[in-house]
Amino acid sequence: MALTDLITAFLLLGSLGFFLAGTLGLLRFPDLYCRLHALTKADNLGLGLVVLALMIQSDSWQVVIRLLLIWLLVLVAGATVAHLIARKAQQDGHQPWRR
Amino acid sequence: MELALIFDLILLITLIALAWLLLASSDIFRAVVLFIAFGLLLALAWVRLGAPDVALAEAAIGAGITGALLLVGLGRLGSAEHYRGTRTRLTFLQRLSAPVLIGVMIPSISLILLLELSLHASATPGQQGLVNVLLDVSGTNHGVTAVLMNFRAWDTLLEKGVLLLALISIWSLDQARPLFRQNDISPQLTGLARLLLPIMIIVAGFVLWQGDHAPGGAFQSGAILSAGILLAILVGYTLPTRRQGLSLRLLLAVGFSVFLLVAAATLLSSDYLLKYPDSLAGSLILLLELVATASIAALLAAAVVGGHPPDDLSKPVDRSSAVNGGQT
Amino acid sequence: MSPALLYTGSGIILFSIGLHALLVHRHLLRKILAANIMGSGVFMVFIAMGVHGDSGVADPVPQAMVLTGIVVSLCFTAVAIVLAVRLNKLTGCTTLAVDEESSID
Amino acid sequence: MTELYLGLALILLLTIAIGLVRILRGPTATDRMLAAQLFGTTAVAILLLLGQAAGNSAIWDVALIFALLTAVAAVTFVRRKDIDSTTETEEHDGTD
Amino acid sequence: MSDLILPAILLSSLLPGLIIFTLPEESVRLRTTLNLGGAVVKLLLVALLFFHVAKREYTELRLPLLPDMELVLRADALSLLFLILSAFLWFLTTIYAIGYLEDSPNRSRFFGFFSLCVSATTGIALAGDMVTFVIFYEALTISTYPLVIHRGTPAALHAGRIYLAYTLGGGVVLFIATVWLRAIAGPLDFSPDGVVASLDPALHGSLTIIFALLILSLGVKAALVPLHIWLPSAMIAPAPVSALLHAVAVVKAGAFGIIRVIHDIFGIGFSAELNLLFPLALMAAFTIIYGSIRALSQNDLKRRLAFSTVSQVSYILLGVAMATPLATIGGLVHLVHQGVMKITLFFCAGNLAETLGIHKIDEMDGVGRRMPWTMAAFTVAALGMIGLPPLAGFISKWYLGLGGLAAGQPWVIIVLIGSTLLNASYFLPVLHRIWFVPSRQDWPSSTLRDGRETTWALLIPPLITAMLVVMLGVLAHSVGSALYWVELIATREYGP
Amino acid sequence: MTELIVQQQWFLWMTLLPLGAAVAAFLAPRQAHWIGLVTALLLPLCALAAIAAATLSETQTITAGNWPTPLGIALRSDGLALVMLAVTALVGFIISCYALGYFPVRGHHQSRARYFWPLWLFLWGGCNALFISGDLFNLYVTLELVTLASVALIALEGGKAALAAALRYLFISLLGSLAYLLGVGILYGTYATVDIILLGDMLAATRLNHAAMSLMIAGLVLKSALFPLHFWLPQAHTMAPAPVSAVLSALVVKCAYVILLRLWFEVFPALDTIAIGHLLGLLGSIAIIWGSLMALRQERLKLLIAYSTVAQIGYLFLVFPLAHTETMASAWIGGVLLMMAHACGKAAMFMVAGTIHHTAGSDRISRLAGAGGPIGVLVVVFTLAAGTIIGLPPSGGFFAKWLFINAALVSGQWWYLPIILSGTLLAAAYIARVLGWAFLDVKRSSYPVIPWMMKWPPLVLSIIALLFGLIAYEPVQLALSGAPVSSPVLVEFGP
Repeated sequence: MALTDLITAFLLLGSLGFFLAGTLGLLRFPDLYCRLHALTKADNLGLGLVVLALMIQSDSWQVVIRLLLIWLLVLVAGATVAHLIARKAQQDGHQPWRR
Repeated sequence: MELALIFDLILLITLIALAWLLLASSDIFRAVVLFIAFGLLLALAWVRLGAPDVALAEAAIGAGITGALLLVGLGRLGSAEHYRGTRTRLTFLQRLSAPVLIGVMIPSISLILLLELSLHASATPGQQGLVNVLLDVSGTNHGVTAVLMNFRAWDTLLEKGVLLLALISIWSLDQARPLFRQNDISPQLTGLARLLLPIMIIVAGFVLWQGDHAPGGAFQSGAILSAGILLAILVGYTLPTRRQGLSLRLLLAVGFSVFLLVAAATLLSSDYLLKYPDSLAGSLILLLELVATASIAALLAAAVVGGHPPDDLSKPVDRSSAVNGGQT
Repeated sequence: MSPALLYTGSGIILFSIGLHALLVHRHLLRKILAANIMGSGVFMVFIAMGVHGDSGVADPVPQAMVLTGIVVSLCFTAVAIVLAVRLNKLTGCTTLAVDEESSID
Repeated sequence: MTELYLGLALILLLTIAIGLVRILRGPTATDRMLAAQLFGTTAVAILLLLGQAAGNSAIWDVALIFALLTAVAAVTFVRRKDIDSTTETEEHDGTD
Repeated sequence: MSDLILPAILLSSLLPGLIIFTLPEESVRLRTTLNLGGAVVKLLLVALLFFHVAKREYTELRLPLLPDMELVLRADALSLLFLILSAFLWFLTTIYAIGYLEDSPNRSRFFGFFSLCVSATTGIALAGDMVTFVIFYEALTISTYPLVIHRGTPAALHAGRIYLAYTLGGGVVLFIATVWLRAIAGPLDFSPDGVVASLDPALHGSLTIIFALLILSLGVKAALVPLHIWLPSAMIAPAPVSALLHAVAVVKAGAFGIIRVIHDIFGIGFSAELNLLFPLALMAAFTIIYGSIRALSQNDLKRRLAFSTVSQVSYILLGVAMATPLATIGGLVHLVHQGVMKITLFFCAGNLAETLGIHKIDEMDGVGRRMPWTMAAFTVAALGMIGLPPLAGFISKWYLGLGGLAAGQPWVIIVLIGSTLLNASYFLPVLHRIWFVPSRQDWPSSTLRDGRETTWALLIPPLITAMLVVMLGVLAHSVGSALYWVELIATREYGP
Repeated sequence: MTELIVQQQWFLWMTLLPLGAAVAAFLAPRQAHWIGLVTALLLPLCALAAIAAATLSETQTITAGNWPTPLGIALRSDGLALVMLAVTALVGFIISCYALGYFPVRGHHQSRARYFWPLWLFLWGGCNALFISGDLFNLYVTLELVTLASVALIALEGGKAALAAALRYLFISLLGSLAYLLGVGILYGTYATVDIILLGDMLAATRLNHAAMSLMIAGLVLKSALFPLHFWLPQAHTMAPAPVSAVLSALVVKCAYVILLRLWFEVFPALDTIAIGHLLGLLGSIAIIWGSLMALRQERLKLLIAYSTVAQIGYLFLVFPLAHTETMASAWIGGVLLMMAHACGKAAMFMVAGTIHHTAGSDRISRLAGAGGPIGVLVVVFTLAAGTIIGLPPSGGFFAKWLFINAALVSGQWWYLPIILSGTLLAAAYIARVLGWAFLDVKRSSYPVIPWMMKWPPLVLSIIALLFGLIAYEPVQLALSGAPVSSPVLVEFGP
């Protein structure tokens, strides 16, 4: 196995961790805001690692740009949507969870 | 390929479970969200089946248009989770539910068993070969596009007709109403739109261009564009609303019209419907795809808006409130 | 058990789940969803039965047909939703249980 | 490597399947929408992996479109009119 | 000779009818012109056709309907007999109806259907094969129904339902029988020898059933007992309609159909060979007696006449069923004679109802003095019905009797005598009332300027037909009479 | 001249023309009615030209783009397609004229008018495209085009009942077409073609093919509203505006049926269809009786007519059990003839009902009581048109029934006789009921003036309907050209 492959595998495993954490957060966190938090962070980082892993594998700049574009899009959209959702939740009168 | 098979298996089980759950769900909003998820997974299924064209379309529709359509519809239906006055007694059909289920499932299962038996017996080569042979003269380099825009262009023409017809139907039913609350558009949202819109346009162009030699094409591209238009409407961009009469209708109809004109021209010149001259095939297909993209984008967005634009012919109802929704 | 068969079978199951729901449920939006799922099932059968061998490349003809079919079913969905909204505006119901007798005279 | 990609895709798919519980449970519409949003991201990842495994860049286009468009549904959700906020807090549990 | 004369005869009443439908109620003159014009044109065309057929120049028109089926219009001697009768009596009835319905509503509708009805009758007369016959036969059913319910009273609607149920039921059976026969025997062109005689003997069973079905279904319109119920109840219709139903169109269509089936589809010889005719003769005889007996007890004039029709029409069938030349002559000539006599009676009954409001027989006391001309015509026709020499009815009965003897069925004579006695006993009391019982009522005096008993339009037609009753009897043996013509037919049918 | 006629593919123009006109009517709503009328005038001419061209040349099948058939879409101008094109052109023309009167260009209903024309032209183009299609998938697309236009047209009235009917119709047809499409998918998966002729040659009697056939037939049966799947039809056909009711009953129902005919006789002849045939025959028989009985019970004229459509659809389905080897031609032609006759008759009836509704203010049958004057004439027109429904000579319905009975007798299925006959009697009964009310002697006040466009077109059509049998020879001969049946129509059977 080449070094790139090793790095890729490593990155992918890392991303898996983030995704699992995100899902766990989605399921286990007590309220909307927490879930939102867990989710966006975990997800976008997870995806970022996947993108990174694939970028290493790629052999052309085009592919790299494409991958980056996808990641950036998800990042921006995800962040904004998370923000909007949170705001909407607030408007709708959801109280943040307190212990 | 064991892993792939397990992937398929889990994907399909999830899909089926999702379908069942969403249809059985008592909360209609939940059903809609589940349906959006269903669309996501379905796109994965298309990918797995080696049909990226379909996956692209499913992604564009499922993630964008259908979701918007259903959410807007749900919003307009009001707090639609309640069956008014019908909760008290089961209807005839509901009582029939179990027998119906059995009646549906048994034939289906036997059909699957039949497939099991026969698929092994007869494996036809499909038309892959024929399409590949004829690809050179089709004016495009991608099989699906060749089938859509040339070999079976008649279907596509009629399909464009269905699209336009759907819009006319929608317009005949209702007047457009605003899609959203008039108030507060957050700067983040506007920023998002500012960022996404140009990308959407570029991606749409890219998908359209790519359709010539790889998965992509007019419909997918148009769907992306329409999502862009929707986004623009949602963040409160008021596109020219006053003068939308003829120009809007022209935009909506241009895809189908040009297709019809090409059909008529080919019929006049060659006696065969939609037989493009060899030298012109490529450019004709490009032309058709371009206008189709424009129309599809407008049509899908208008379909989500739902309703005809306010105009002088119809009764002067809530013109003011229709401004932001009555356009595309 | 080949993947093609797996998908074909799932397509048929999706079709029948949708069919069942379309018949049994009364909420209009749910009926619309059911019809969409039925359609997805049909399209899946189309594509999956067009996969021959393990080349992973599907026959372009059914793909094109399915694209056409998707557009058509999208059109129906859009019209159905607008119809449902209109009906809801007039009756306040989200079902088809409009009294048959209360027809216009 | 292909196995790795596929394996990861498989696990991501499983996380989606498990994450469905959140859509089912809710409790609010916002929660559900949020979960759907997450699925979008996960699906993008899966698509990227599948595309890499199959060596088919067309699949990445699907991912690209997902990335672009999942936001639209969410924005529609946030911006749409008429939704009764009371219904969102209502708990409809279980399937019937 | 042009082939177009046959469709022209049909269209001469069909086109005016269709146009009349669309006319507004007020355009009386145009409607009358169309009505009379059509009737006159038809008479002229029929006369033209008559001379051709008399010279044995048959004309035929074939119009393909389906790949293996044709509409055949043909004029032979028998069709001309019926054609002349219907064309002539239509002419008179039209005049009468114009007078009768002077001020009533919905005249456009009435005359429209009236014309359709006559067109259908003409079609029946001209039908050259069984398919064509069935087509016009059913068309007749439907075009007479609106006439029966024309008055729109609940009673009329009720009668209409009965009428429709019977005739359409019969029509449906006729339809099946014809399709069946067509499937077995192929094209069913009317020919003097019949078309089914040459078929495989194994089919004789089916043929017997088909024959029975045909006779039964046609017997509905011909009012064979027990299929006659509709006829008396249909008396609710306006008098011109009754006249037309009874004398020309409906009952005659049934009788004419039976003649066609026996003579031109099965062939007389073959029918006799299958022993199909004797039951028919028995049925006819029974109907003759039964109708007369029922007529005795009717107080409503039109109902009495209706039962008389039930009885009289079966004379025709009796004659045909006897299957001898003389009996056939008797039957066929009665087709004409009964028509002329019965239409006279109905015209007169209509005059009584329209002018004096008389519907019942016991209101007729002394009415002869108030309406002498009408009642004279009535008397002539009634006596003709009884069979008083030398009136038309006598001729029919005479030949029937002779035919019965020739067929070796002397019981027919008894039937005839019995029927004659019954005829006499239900007509003579009426005549007695008319002329010899003093009037008990104050009739409304004539509103007409010259003190006529009623309008010309109502008076002329019965007078003409009454005259005909006399002439058909007295001049029976002269060239051009009905008897002469019928003898011609019989000779052609049975050979010289 | 002859060359001009032969060289043009008129039957293809007949699909492009209305579709183009639909777009034009959409683009120029103020001129929509003129566009509609001109198209309606041109289409019958095109139909004549198409027929002339077909009789002059042999080629009946071309493919779109001239691509070879497994790939290209076969478009056919065979007999069935041509007669359906022609009947649609005729009925469509009359309905268009009527619609001009029904949807006034000015007044408060004008927005309905402006959407009626594009929708109706779309529907017309869809029907035409459907009739000429020789490709199972293309048939699906055309069918959906027709369905969607129908849905919108039903909803055009805008009331809640109309909307509910439209929505129900939409779901039903969606269900039907998806079932059909699933069958198509299975066939394509097995044979890699959706061309009718190729499939007809290749199809073997496997169980999978039977399953596909059942699915397709079930879907189409649903769309053509055979008992007990007819429940959506009366409401849908009644709630629509009168010209739309006419279109739906006369043409739209026939679309699915035409596909069924093509499937049964051209795609599946190799399959074992006896049991399904008997099932369809049984359902058809029940439909005849049930539909007629329901029609007899209706209080409203349009509902009565709609239920009569249910019954007439029942007759159409008798074709399948009756089409044995020797009676195939008889049954097939009977079906085609009945389709044509019913199209004319039913369209006229619905138009008259619409005019009566307009004039009397209601289509309750009891409102017809004593209907003299203008309504009296309308009732007469109604009766003339109904002649073909009852099966009175010389209407087309009469000869269709003749052929059915002939087929039943020859194939030894005598039990269809009482069905056909009682259907006839019941039809007469419900028509007579209408007539009875109209003849009822009650004095009525005066009625508003009837626009002449609402009076004359139905009259013309009803006369055509009544006399259709007399002119049926040419259409039937035409239908036989290239038909899947060829034996003599009226076979004679021995002992």
